[in-house]
Amino acid sequence: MHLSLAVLLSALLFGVGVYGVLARRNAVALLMAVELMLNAANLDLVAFDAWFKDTLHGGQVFALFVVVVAAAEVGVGLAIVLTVFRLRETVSVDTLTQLADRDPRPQREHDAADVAQ
Amino acid sequence: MTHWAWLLPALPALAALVGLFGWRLVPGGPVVPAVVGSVGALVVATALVVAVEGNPALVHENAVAWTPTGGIALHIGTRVDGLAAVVGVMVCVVALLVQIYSTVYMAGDPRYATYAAEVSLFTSAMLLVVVASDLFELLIGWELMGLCSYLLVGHYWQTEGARAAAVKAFVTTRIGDTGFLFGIFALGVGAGSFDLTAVMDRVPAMSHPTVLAGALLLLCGVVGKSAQFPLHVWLPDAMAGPTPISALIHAATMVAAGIYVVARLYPVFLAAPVALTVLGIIACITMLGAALCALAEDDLKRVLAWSTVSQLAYMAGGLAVGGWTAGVWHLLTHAAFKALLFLAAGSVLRTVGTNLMSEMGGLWRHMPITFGTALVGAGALAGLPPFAGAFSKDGILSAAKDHGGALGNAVYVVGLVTVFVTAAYVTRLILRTFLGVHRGPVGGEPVRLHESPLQMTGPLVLLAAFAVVLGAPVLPSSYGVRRWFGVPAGTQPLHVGWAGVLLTTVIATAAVIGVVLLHRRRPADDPVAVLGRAAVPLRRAFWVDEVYDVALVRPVHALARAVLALDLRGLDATAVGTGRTATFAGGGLRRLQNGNVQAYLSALVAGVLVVVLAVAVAVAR
Amino acid sequence: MSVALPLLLGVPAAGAALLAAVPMSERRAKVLGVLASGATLVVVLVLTVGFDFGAASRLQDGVDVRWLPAIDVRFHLGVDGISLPLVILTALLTLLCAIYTVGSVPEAGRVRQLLALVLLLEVGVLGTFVAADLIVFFVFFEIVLIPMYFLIAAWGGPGRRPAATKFILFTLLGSALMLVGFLVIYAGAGTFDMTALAHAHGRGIGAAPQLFAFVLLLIGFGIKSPMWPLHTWLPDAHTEAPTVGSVLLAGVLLKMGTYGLVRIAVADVPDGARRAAPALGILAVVGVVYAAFACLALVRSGDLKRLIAFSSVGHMGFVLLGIATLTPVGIQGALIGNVAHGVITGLLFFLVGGMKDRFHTSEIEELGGGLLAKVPVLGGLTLFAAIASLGLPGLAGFWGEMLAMLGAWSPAAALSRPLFIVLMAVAGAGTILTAVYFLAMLRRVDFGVVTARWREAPIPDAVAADLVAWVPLTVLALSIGVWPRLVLGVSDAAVRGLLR
Amino acid sequence: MRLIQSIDYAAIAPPVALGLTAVVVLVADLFLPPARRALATVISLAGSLVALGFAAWLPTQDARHTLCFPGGACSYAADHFTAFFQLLFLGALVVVLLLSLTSVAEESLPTGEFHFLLLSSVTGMLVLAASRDLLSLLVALEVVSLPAFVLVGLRRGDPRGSEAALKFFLFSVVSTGLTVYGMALVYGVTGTLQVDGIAAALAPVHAAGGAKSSLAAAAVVLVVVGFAFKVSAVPFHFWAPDTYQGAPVPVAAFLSTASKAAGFAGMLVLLLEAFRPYADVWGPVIAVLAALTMTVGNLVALRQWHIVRLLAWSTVAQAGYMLVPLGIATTAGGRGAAELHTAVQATLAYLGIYVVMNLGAFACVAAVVRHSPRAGVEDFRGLARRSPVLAVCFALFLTALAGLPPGVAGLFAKLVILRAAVHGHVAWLAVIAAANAVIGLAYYLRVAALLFDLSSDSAAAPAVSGPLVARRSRTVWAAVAVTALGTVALSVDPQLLLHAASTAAASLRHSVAP
Repeated sequence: MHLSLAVLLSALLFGVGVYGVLARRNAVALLMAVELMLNAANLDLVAFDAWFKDTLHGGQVFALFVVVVAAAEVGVGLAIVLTVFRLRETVSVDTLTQLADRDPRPQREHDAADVAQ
Repeated sequence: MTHWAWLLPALPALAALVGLFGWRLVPGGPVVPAVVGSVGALVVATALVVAVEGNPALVHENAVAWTPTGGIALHIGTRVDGLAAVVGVMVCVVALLVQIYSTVYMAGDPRYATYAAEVSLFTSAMLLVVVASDLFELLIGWELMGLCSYLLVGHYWQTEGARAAAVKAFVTTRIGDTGFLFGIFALGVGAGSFDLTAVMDRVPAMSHPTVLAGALLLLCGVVGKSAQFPLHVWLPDAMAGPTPISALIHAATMVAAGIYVVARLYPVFLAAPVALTVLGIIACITMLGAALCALAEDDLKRVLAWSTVSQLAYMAGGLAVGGWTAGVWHLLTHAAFKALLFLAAGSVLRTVGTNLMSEMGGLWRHMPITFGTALVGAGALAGLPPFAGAFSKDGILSAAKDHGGALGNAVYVVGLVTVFVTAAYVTRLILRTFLGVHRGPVGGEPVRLHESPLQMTGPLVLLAAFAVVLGAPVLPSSYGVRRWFGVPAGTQPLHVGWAGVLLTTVIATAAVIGVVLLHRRRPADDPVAVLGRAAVPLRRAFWVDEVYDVALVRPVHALARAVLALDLRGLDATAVGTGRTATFAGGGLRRLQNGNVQAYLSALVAGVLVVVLAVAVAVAR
Repeated sequence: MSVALPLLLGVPAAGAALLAAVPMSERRAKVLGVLASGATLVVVLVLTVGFDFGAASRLQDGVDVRWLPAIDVRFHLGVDGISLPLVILTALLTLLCAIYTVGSVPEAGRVRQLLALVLLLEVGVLGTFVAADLIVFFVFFEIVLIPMYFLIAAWGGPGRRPAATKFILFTLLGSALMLVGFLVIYAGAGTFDMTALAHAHGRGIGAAPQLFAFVLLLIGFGIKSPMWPLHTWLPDAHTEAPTVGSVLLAGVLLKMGTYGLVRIAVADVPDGARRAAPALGILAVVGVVYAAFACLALVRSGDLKRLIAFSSVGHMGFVLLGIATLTPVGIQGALIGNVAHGVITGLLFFLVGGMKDRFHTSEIEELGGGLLAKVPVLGGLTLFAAIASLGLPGLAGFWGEMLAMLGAWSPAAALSRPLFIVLMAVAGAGTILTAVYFLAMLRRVDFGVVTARWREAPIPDAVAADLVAWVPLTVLALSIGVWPRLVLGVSDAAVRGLLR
Repeated sequence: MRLIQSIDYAAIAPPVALGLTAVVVLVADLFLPPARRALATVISLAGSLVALGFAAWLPTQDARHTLCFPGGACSYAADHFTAFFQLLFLGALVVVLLLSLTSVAEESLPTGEFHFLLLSSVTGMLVLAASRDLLSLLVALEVVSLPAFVLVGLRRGDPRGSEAALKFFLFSVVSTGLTVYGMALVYGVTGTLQVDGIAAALAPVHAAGGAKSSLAAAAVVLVVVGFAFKVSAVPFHFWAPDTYQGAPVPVAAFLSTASKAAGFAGMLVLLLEAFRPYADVWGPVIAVLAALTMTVGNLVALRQWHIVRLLAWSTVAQAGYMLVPLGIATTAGGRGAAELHTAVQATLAYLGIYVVMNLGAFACVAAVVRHSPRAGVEDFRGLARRSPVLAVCFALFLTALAGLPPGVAGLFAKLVILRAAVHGHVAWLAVIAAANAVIGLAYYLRVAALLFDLSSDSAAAPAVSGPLVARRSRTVWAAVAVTALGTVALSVDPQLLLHAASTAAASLRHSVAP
């Protein structure tokens, strides 16, 4: 298999991942899209490693680490998504806009919100 | 003695200081420093005349280093020669008489102390101009006079007229003074020194454009100070000040300073004939124009003011045609008779309580001394022998005739015409003021007419004496000139011919007789009424004020409003607007922070994409 | 190493710290304020007495210690003939402000904090004048901002907030750009040391960087000076500032700009200065005329403080014109113009402050006329100050204007003489307009009849503290006017050294 | 080929010490009664100080390198550069620990977890600064980030906290994805993961130009994204304001200082060691980013009413200033070493000063407001009346951030970056930075002026004055005091820091010297 094939495939995969990140509303789907991006990189790494016949196998090792990192990220990510779901009962990211730049609410409303908590 | 010449301006200055701040400590009040200062200055001036007597062309200069400027260093000191000494005496005499006169005239004025101190300062400033050895030193005196005239003209600052006149006087002369300052630049930089002697010595070495520029620019100041056309407008208005001040301004200080400076720096002007021609033209216009204005004026003091303008033009004309001696001589005689006339006018005004001649008349009976002395002054002004003015004026006309050429002939002819007009308005003045019946203010209460006290009549008599004595033709023409004036080289020798005097006398007498005849025909009417509608431009002073108002004052104020508007709505608004724009931009950028994480991510990816593409393209290229 | 300069900065700093940190009665605070500023003036006088006037072009009483070798900055201070007059002026005006405060406290009260800020301001200004390293200069230049901001923002008039903000933002913009200019100089010359830079006279800096640096410095110092059209912060700041704020602003703060222009811009990047001088000259003269017109409009219906603020723009225009000529004469004019403006405009602001204290307004319309009749001393001093301010020969204001124009009559060889003669003529027209508006102001405020509103009101004339604060300035305006050697003699050698 | 590496434990002592402390705290927390929770802080502080001791001791030695590959390249370098950052991280950690004691108690954050996560993240930072290959950098970056996500969302039952965490997380992982992809491409172009090796391999690529060079340039940009995200450079900054606002104040303080510094550490290693041959490419990119970052940060900060958000935008702007020196114009081929050295020195010096003053500002906020989500700027009106010392300190920090006396430290910070920019021939950037200083001052001063607004209309104290006064924690005060003293010290004599920055920059340069 020629290197360029692998690289093209990886680029495609990465593009799909990016699209997924931008297009999907579900937080979990977003996580999956990110996984696609990382795996695109992995594909590249492994392909390059093979191409270079790297004696240190830097690419392969790197790919392994990326897998670990991805796992850790997903772990933390899912935990956060879970928290969000518990508090908001939704995992749709476009509804999460409580924190945004908007004009200050009147002080009284602040207090009301505070008391309500 | 000339080492002590600095005392000449210093003594009145000290008197001014004491009079302003310390008069409460002086037994006798503010009068004492005022009079003592003037007397002291007169003593010094007399001593100076004695010191330079016999060899008046020799310059006694005493200067000390004043200040470095980064370029040409300045010196301060005195420069005394015959001219300075004689003019110094003239100034001191008039100033002293004015101070004495004022003790009565201004008695009861709540601000007398300030007034007297300002008169002292005025005297001091003029004396500084007289003896200054450095152009900037001269300028200080020059401008200080502007200030004093401002303060004194505006002495009655409760009245709108006085306030306006004061500002007008200062600003108008200041316009000329700016040119004067630049003239000093031109000459001083050209000569490499601001010392008067050095400047005059180095005139031959300077390039002609420099000398011409210097002379013309200096003329601006002269025209302003000596109230020549087109900067004459302030002088008639300056009558809003107390009358003794008018005497001071018109005779000894301020207006005299302009003529004096031309005489003092005469070598500069001689080296720039164009400047002298300009001066001559200005003199011709002013001479006749002002005399015509005087003819139609009803206000006694304004008549005198116009006459001053006209007489100063005679001096300027004399200097323009090389009649240095005649010009200076006329300066002296004029100082005597004009001070006399103003003080006499003051005496009259104080009694009748009005300035308008139409409300006077028949005063000779009640004020014999005033009338008598005024008659002397009037004779001198009209150019009738044996009074001084006749001879000095003839000196100027003779010089013009001798000078010849277009300029000389113009000055001569206009001078002769003006003699006629002068005699006419002088006659009208005497007739309307002193003769006939007393008309009194229209609808006003009758006033008790009486002669003024000795402090006022004394100076009148003394000045009348001067107005006669100074005219002795032998005095300057042969003996006196050599003895007391240092005549600059290249000037017309003074030449007073009896033929000339006869001619002017005939012309003047004709005018006198003409006006008297007119008066006889209709004693109640103003003789000028015969001119009918032709008198209107004269009464309005040829609308010069109106022209200035339309051409200068209004545009300046309009521009001022525009500038302020520009500042608020233009520059400041731009600055504030920039701030607002920043805030607004901040508001706009803020909208991007809408809370939607996918929007954020899109921006991130877009950013990366742009940068990556840009970089990749840039590198590939 | 001399202790004079550390003391010079240390005394007011200590006074400020004491006032700021230790709670005390208002009376004590006033006394302490006067003592601290008085002690500073004493230090200055000692410094002056010890100053070698024969070597005024040399930096004296220097302090030169290692500070930040990592970025080539030394703590280098010193005075010479150019800075000494300004140092004296600063110390004097601060003392007078402290004395004035004894008599009249601004409505907002809190004298202790007010005086602390005034003293802190003094530290900054004095430091700026004695700094001999660009970065030290810059630090002191910036120290001034915050105290002045709070002086305006806390003790000012009704529109104080925007005015204070405008002041500080404008000035910071200027000083930030100025810093970039310094760094451009450094990039070329390799040193921040002002003596070395002045000595090098632009050597090592290319033509383009010189011009760039000069333009940056011109903007920086021009905002401070203020130079048209960067002046728009000034009228607002002055109008709103309390009296002492206005006095210090006009009296010493503006000087920092022109001083820097002479000391750094002209001396260190002479080539850039030569190329930018025509532009500077034009802006300066436009400022003169523009300010005069603005004042002329304001005198009809406007605020007296605002009018005087605009007149400052005009006066500083002459100072800038003097600098633009790049001649010793012009720069001498700039320096004496600086001092004279500090004295005279300081006095004017004191007087207007005095009016505001008494009449609670500085609107010309509301003041009416007849000040001279109602409060003769105040009115008389106003008359004097206005006359001095319009540049009457024989008073301090004249020399700056005259020398600036004299410099323009024969500008430096590299400059276009016709242009500068035109500038001179326009500036001359400016002096006429200046006379017009000052006289119009006097006519409306000083002279005339007291309006009905004030005729019966018991308005006190100047009190002792006022006179103690005002009379020295009057005397100084007169002394410098009669004997300009007081300033010019000190700076002469230094200025010649600068332009060598 | 020996794959078993010998490890210089002295070199890695700081991260090891801190990592161990993290574990100890976590374990100890399990056994500590709730009343003794404060002990976690004590342990953490002790561990931090030990690590700090190691980090301070290391630079007195010769530079150490460990985890080396055959051929001499090493993955871990304990040189002055590393030491500079490690001291910075640990110093910041100490202040954050002081700050967090009250927060942890009042906002009922889980003590053990909080400290564990915090220490873990800092451990990652300590490694990050020392990493000299892409793999270590990536892993260290993840160790920095992953605990931070959790820290942000640690406040239980707070929807804002979890929202902040999720945004932070998503932004981070996407950035990481881009970075990893970039790293893969770099590996593809150079065939190595070692920074030295990459530099050596990139030089001929750059010289040759063409498609490969374009690819390399793109890869460089992608790699930098992950770190640009950490430093919140525009347009990678969007997460910052939302996250800071949602997070507990001490965490926001941590993110805005230590975490940002970590981003710079990685960025500097990458740009100056690995991608040095491409300096003429990334220089202009960074310059544009710097200009954008400063301007956008400052402009938006003008329109903020929430104190933490305001500070958040201010940190964005500050990041822009720190990027300025790196935007220098260098010529291709690695010339301009002196300019680069000045640039790195400037960034480091600014970073050092920034960490102190920004921590101080956050400490003041922490001392005043209880709940970060609703801390209005207005709440600070008239603070000088209630607590003059705190007001003065806050004003000091604000003026320092603005770069104005009395906060002279900030002025020096601005000075060094402008100096580097001018020195590096990007005077235009210096002018933009100068203009930005003015915009910055506008909002810093707005807050500072509020503090001293004692006018009568402000006498009506803000609604939240009750809790404001009640909240007087000794540790928070200690944090304020430490940072205030630090700011004053840096104002009077920043030489020590400038010198350290210079040495650190020199050590970085040394390792890439051509």
